[in-house]
Amino acid sequence: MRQAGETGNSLKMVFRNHPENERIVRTTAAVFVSILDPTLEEISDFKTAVSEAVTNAIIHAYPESGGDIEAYFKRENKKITVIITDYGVGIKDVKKSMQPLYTTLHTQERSGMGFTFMEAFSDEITVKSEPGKGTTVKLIKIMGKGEECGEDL
Amino acid sequence: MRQAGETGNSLKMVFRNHPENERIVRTTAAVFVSILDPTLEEISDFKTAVSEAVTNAIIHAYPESGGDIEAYFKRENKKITVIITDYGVGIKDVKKSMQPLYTTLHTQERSGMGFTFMEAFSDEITVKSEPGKGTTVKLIKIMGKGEECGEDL
Amino acid sequence: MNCCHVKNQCLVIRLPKEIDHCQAEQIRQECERSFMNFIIRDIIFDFSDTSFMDSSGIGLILGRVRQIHPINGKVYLFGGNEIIRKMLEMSGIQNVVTVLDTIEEVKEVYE
Amino acid sequence: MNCCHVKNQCLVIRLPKEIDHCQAEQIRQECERSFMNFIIRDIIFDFSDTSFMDSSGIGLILGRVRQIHPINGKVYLFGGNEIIRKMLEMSGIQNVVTVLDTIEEVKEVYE
Ligand SMILES: Nc1ncnc2c1ncn2[C@@H]1O[C@H](COP(=O)(O)OP(=O)(O)O)[C@@H](O)[C@H]1O
Ligand SMILES: Nc1ncnc2c1ncn2[C@@H]1O[C@H](COP(=O)(O)OP(=O)(O)O)[C@@H](O)[C@H]1O
Repeated sequence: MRQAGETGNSLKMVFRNHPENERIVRTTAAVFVSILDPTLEEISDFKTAVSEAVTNAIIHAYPESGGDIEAYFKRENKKITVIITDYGVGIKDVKKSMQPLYTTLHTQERSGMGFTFMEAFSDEITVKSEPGKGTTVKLIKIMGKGEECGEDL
Repeated sequence: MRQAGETGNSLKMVFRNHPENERIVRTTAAVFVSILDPTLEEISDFKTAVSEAVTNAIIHAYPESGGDIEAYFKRENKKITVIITDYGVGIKDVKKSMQPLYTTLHTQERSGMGFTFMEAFSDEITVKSEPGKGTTVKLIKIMGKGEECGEDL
Repeated sequence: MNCCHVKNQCLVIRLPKEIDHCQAEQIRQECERSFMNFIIRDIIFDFSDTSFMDSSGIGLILGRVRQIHPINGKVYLFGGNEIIRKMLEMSGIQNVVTVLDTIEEVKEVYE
Repeated sequence: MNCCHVKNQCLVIRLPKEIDHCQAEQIRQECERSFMNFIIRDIIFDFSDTSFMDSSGIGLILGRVRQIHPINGKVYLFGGNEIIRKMLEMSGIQNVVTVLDTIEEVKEVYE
């Protein structure tokens, strides 16, 4: 434990598809990045993107049963990588599913904006999915961009 | 995901022995039990017990190197089980190590009160350790005891 | 939770600190109870206390818009931080609801 | 962090919201800097802002007690919620430090 985790850290979580885990995982995500002293806006954007990915795995991946979901967080300097993996039903047409307002879950009040918000509130998103095998969503978020580039983000 | 996690939930975390993870894991622990609406005192006791177990794994288990630590949380109604596992140096004499003020780490300012506080602030503690193999600390905490029994805890 | 109250046929929903899918579902059920027990024409979503929301909140609002559309009711939004405003905008909700900017405007709706 | 200041040879440590091993180590280093730059006789630990502490906080206090024991200095504690008090008691620290109950008592120490 000699080297403090200043330049990097990583964390993995495994949890069931219970709605209460939405809050647990996004709160952990927020604490995971807190060492970077992010702005309120950065935290808020990051929590939202993570929440969308986790919620999708919880509500879409295992429609009829219980199932495990993995969340992996990695920090390299100011770059945060989040990978949410499920082993559920998968997505047939990823491109279509990522369109705004597109949803397949009409029994619940889904907006179809999940993927759109993930895209808007992170810097990079990659979705890999295979029907019957599961889905992996990878989000990248660079913290402290405003400071470094003098931009107003 | 049909059944909400009202009566039970579980969560596993895997993390490196970085000091910054102390805060991440105990915060996650606190959020994990928040669905039970614990009193401030219960949360506080629980966080302290978890913090001691996690800190020990971070500072004692891998004195010279990096290493992985696992935290497992389970909730069955109001009973919370926490298992912290490392695969580090282990403890030769567990009984001795659990005595108040006993510490082997004299280079850092350890108080030797870690195990004592784990005992005081949880309802049950089991420590299993094998030198060279690692250590497992299991903590059990029953939330909402005050309410149920009408006791003032 | 207890975030719904009805005043002059207007359902005022004081949203909680965090709105995710889990919370949204509970609020929806509470709304259903209000709809059963009262005559409701308009709805105000009050985001004054809300610091976190994800797309589940958008689903909740759209659901209510659809619910009162047939009776010519109106949906109003009040409060909400920057990221919430951004989400509302991105989802096009702003075209089907009316945003209230001041407490006075809110009071006008149900008084 | 910046939690140490020295007044009339008294080191006042305003402890942060959370004290774990990671934080305690930073505070210890800050104390060391104060000891290098000032003549210090007494120490006050002010827990007014602290809502979480684990045994690392006890180690931090014991470390300072040992440090100023040779020069006949005194360690004082002020504030701290119930669980912190309980920890101090359990570790026997109360026998080697003086607990201050009011701000007036605190001021008497360094004035
Ligand atoms: N992890 C997943 N497993 C299976 N299907 C998914 C998953 N994530 C998303 N989907 C599919 O993609 C669609 C669009 O997702 P999204 O944009 O988040 O909107 P919403 O969650 O509101 O339906 C979902 O309705 C669902 O069919
Ligand atoms: N996970 C662990 N791996 C190896 N040794 C441990 C572990 N946890 C505790 N120990 C040993 O037990 C001793 C007492 O632990 P504790 O009561 O928590 O006090 P402290 O952490 O202040 O030393 C430690 O000094 C260490 O030698």
